[in-house]
Amino acid sequence: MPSVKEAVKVDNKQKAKSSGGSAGGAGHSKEFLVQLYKDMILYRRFEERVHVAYTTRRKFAGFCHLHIGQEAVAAGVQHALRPTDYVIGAYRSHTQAIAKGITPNEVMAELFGKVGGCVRGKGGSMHMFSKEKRFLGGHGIVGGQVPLAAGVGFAIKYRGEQDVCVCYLGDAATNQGQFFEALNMAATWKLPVLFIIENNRYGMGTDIHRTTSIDHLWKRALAFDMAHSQVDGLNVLNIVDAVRSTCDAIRKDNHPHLMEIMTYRYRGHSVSDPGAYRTKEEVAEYQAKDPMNMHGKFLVASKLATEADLAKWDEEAKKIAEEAENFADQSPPPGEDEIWKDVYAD
Amino acid sequence: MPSVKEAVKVDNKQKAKSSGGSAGGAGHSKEFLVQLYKDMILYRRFEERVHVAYTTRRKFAGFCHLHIGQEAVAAGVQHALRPTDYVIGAYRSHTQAIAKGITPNEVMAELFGKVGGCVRGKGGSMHMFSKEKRFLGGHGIVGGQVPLAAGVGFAIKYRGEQDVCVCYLGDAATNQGQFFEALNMAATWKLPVLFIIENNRYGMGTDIHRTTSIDHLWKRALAFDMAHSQVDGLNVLNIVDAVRSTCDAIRKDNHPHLMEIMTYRYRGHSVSDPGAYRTKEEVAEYQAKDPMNMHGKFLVASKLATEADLAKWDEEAKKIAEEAENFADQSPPPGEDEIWKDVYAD
Amino acid sequence: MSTVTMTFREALNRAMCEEMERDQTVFLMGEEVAQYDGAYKVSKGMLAKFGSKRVVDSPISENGFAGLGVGAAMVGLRPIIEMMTWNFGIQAFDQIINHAAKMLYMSAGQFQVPIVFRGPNGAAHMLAAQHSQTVEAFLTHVPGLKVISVATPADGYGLLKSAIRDNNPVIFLESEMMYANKGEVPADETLIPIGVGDIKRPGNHVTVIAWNKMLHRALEAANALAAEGIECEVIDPRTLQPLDEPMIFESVRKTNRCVIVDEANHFASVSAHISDRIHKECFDDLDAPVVRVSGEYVPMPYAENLEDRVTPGVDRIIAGIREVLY
Amino acid sequence: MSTVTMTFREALNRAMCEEMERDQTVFLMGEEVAQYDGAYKVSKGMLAKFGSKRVVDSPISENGFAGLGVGAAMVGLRPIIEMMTWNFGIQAFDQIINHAAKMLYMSAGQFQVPIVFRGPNGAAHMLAAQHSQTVEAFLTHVPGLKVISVATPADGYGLLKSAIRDNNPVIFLESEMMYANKGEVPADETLIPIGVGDIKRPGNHVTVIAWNKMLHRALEAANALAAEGIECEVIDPRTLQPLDEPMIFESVRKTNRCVIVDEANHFASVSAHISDRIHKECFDDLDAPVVRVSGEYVPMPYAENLEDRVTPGVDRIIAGIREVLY
Ligand SMILES: Cc1ncc(C[n+]2csc(CCOP(=O)(O)OP(=O)(O)O)c2C)c(N)n1
Ligand SMILES: Cc1ncc(C[n+]2csc(CCOP(=O)(O)OP(=O)(O)O)c2C)c(N)n1
Ligand SMILES: [Mg+2]
Ligand SMILES: [Mg+2]
Repeated sequence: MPSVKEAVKVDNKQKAKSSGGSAGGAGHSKEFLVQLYKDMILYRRFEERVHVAYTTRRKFAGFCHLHIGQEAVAAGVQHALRPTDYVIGAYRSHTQAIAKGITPNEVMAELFGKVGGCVRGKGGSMHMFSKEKRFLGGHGIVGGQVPLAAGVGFAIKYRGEQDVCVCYLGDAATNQGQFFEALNMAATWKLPVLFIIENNRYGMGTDIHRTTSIDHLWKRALAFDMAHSQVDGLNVLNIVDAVRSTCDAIRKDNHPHLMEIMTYRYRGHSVSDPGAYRTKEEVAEYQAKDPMNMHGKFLVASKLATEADLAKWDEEAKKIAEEAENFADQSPPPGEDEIWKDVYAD
Repeated sequence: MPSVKEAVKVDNKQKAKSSGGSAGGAGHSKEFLVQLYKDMILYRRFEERVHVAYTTRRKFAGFCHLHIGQEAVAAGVQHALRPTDYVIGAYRSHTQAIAKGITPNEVMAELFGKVGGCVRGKGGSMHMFSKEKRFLGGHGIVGGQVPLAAGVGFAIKYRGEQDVCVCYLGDAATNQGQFFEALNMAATWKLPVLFIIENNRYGMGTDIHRTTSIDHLWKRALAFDMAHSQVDGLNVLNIVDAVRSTCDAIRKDNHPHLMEIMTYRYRGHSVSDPGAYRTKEEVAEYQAKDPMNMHGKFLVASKLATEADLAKWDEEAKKIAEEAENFADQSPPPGEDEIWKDVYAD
Repeated sequence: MSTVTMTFREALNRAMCEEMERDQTVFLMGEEVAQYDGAYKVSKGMLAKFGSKRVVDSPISENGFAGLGVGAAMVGLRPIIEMMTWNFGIQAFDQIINHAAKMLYMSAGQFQVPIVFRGPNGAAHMLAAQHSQTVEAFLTHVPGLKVISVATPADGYGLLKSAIRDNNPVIFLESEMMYANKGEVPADETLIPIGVGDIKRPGNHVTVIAWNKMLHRALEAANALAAEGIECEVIDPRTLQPLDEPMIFESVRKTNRCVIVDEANHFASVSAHISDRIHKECFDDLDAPVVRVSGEYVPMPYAENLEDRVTPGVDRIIAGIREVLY
Repeated sequence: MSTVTMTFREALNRAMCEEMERDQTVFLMGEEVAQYDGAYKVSKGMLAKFGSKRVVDSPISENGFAGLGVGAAMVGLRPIIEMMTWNFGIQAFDQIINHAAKMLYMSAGQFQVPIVFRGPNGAAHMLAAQHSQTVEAFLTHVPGLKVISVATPADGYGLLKSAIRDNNPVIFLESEMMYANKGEVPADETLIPIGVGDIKRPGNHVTVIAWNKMLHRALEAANALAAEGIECEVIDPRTLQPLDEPMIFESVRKTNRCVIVDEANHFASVSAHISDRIHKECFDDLDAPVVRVSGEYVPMPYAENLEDRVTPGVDRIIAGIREVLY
């Protein structure tokens, strides 16, 4: 079982091992372990479909940031949360939205700028929301969602509720002033927020180590004596276990936590990025230890699934993605009256 | 001799001892040790005169932030620098300006909004500048001067010069986003900047421990693996020695440093602050170990000065402050044409 | 309607206290608002009354706590965020402009952001360039925000209450120079609707539009001119966004002449906008082009004599009025 | 004068390269400007040419690196700071507004801040509310800043060079949608002075003022109307601050009618200011009130059909022109 390193216990040398493979699985039901795989493959196939819809079929334009390679984070984190927990993210959030319960149909229709989208075509790729599901966006300003998450944590505590607010951010967002300001407030006021850095090693084309002086991003927490940890994100069960025990601690002790999940994206920063800043070998190296594939192998090795099961689930995922595209295709564009709606609330 | 704790060597338990008194003095000439005292008493008397000019004689208005109690920082730091080093500060900077070579006359006239002021009455208490003396202000936005200092460090390095930029900031400024952004850039690009937190324990009426989660502000440096130290600011020689050795290290190894100097202000945040957020006893406790008085006692005890010398220097300081007020009184207000000057450079 | 005399700061304090008593989701956050009773004592006594959960001293992290407020508002609280002065509010423009103002729209109506950002705006006295700015030109330009700027204790009271109850982000602009001003405020609870201007002085010869502390200078100018038989109609829009255009146009159609007094500099300012709207909608009614009396286009100098000349003074307002009365 | 055909991004790149060759104190900093050749490839090849000391990839710390630039400029360097887009420049407003713009004044002329903040401004295509904003209304309202907004490769080239040589903070507004546009640019080194507008199309019936990508829509509208015998004089101010008022007034005094096209929403915008100035200075020359064709007063929606309707389209510009030609 992976252990969550807490503030004081953290150790410089104790780096996340990017071994790949699913660590253990102890304590998880077969159903649960299978569901994790199904989720990951759905996210993968969904994003692949999005990619083709954007590039080949030109169904929409603008920025389109895919989560391919990082699905284990969306799947693993979500399964560790309660339905009433809040999730807020940045602009690479299609899969986070689906994980939180927005349907693939609604996400795809949103991408296509259609009225069937989760925000009726007004937000697009970077701005998915669902009040009902407690998915608070989808934000386009790097770091901008971090103070918002502190505010959600503030409200949870204000009302004496037991929820946690999970805030996703990228590695490069840890260079933003408001990230620090938010962490300071969360630590000072002991707000129930789990800040998750999805460290995919790059902010656009820039290796994170070229824009900061530290080796590990959890060190940001040291400036606030904040609990923190580093998690191997190539192992989906690591993520589930780490997030679960961390959220338990947050609920129990009422304090925030900064978690650095080591992950990797296979595609460009956005669909239009050729990715010249890294080698094909580097990408291939990570793909060789793909968390979804590793988890599939683990299921087969543990006799929890057969190769045929995996193939079937893959087909099911493709089907859902296809249906989402059909739904999005058939959904009409928003009416012109939408332009002047929602500028002000009554 | 006080030792400068470097990044890795820093130790939680090794707190600054607020023992008061001048540590050692070894390696310093009599002339130098006396000059330190003369500087401190000048800053004290100057600020006292400013206070009376503001309150009793109503010579000017606006914000007026006095440095009384913290003079050892301005004096100690300045004596550790080379003339070509740059200094930039916030709005509590009358003494810093004088330390860097702007005359008391010019500072007082600036306070009075007169044309004889260092910026001809256009800047006032918060905005003293001297290009010639490399005093880069005098800034009113909390934290705003910190990125500017990084820029000065960038320029020094760009030109391959050997100067250091000293950036003063208050304890509460360490909660500002741009402080973190600037530290990150300085650490990443190894800029020759000495960031000095004058930790006087309060941001206006707020105890710094109510707005951050850490016990020591040097911990901010941990987020960037930046060299850092804590210095007992009640001992002026501590400050001189720490800044000198730190600047040596900065020049030699080309890296920034975050120094927390523990100090205390005796007067209100600004002249209009009644100071109800702290007890009279607390203020008295600090005044009992006043760095200037302690240094005076040290001089007398070391037979470097007599009580009569101290009294004489006190009189001299009062005289300079009085003359500054006379100068300011006699200086005319700026002409109306100044309004439209300096909006744009040619 | 019976009234009580109170200072501006008391009126604002009363508005916040009443709303916080009425609605548990309302809280106040800002630098020095709690233990210090507010840098300008607007929140005096509120910590004692409501406790530290609801009256919260923030770190000096304007963008951070503005954003915290927006996040809290998204999930059901109603924050009042005090900017010690609006000069520091500029630090929070990302959260105000990119987040607060756009959330409802981006979420297609799902996430309302009922939040008030309030604090003093404009020059006070000898605070120089970084501490003497007005922000209404910036923030009225941002769809999704409402902008209120008040000149009297009564308006401050009634409009702050409406702002707190409004389901949108509201920018509420006060002034250090007016906090000690006294005025009559309704004794009973009273709300003033957002978006409704107020004729502070009726007149037939020229319409003078002014808000916040400029209103008082405009009234002074109007009084001075009344001695010569010139009757100014002085309109206080009170809300700049949305603007009470019908009231303004009706007055201009009556007087055929208009002067706008704006503490801000003239470039791309609120007065520029009002002027354009009047020229457009009342073109044939105007006997003279609208004249704007604005702050000089310079950073604010420190020296008193210079500062006095930069903001629109009564003399310049009188000159402006005379200019349209040719 | 012989010319070469180049894209907008090439023209801007050339301007920067020439100035960096000419003056060792000029450097470029911004997100992705070096190894990635710029998010929009404006700085393509510059890292290879000038090295990592002078072409610097920054962290995503807009306020921080804007401020770093200001500090470097205070002590003798001439930074070019790229904002990946101006939406993110809002993060840097504190450093731009409170520091860059005011430093010369606060220091009574001692510290010049020769710095260029440049990047694309305004809506691109389907980027929604947080990525489609214009900033000229905000930044022209700040004394101490110069604001340039360019529409053609030649103007981009000549004005960026002047901006880099200027001793003041200059805001330089480009557009993602125009980077691939081609145009004729002088083969020899050429500077265009700041503050001088350009008549992009002469005409006698109506003055149309437009800048940045709106210029091209205005020209399209003018061409369409020319078929009906309506001759528009299309003015590109190029510099918004300082504004070439003499050119504008002269044209309006000739045509007696004016339309201003502004991508920004109408409230307290640059077009509001220009409209006011024209009404004031050309009141008796105007046969109709100035009409403004502005972006809708809404956050930008994502869907293409909605976005197209929000920014001023050729159809709306034509309607605006017809409106003043009654
Ligand atoms: C304040 C701000 N600056 C710049 C950008 C442009 N931008 C969008 S994403 C991005 C890189 C962010 O990288 P990271 O935080 O690591 O997240 P990732 O894309 O890797 O998920 C940049 C620079 C932005 N959206 N917001
Ligand atoms: C961005 C910003 N926010 C708020 C203020 C108002 N303000 C001025 S000084 C101050 C307290 C700063 O305390 P600290 O940094 O500890 O410095 P000290 O006054 O103790 O020297 C505050 C809140 C400001 N000037 N700038
Ligand atoms: Mg990343
Ligand atoms: Mg302090």
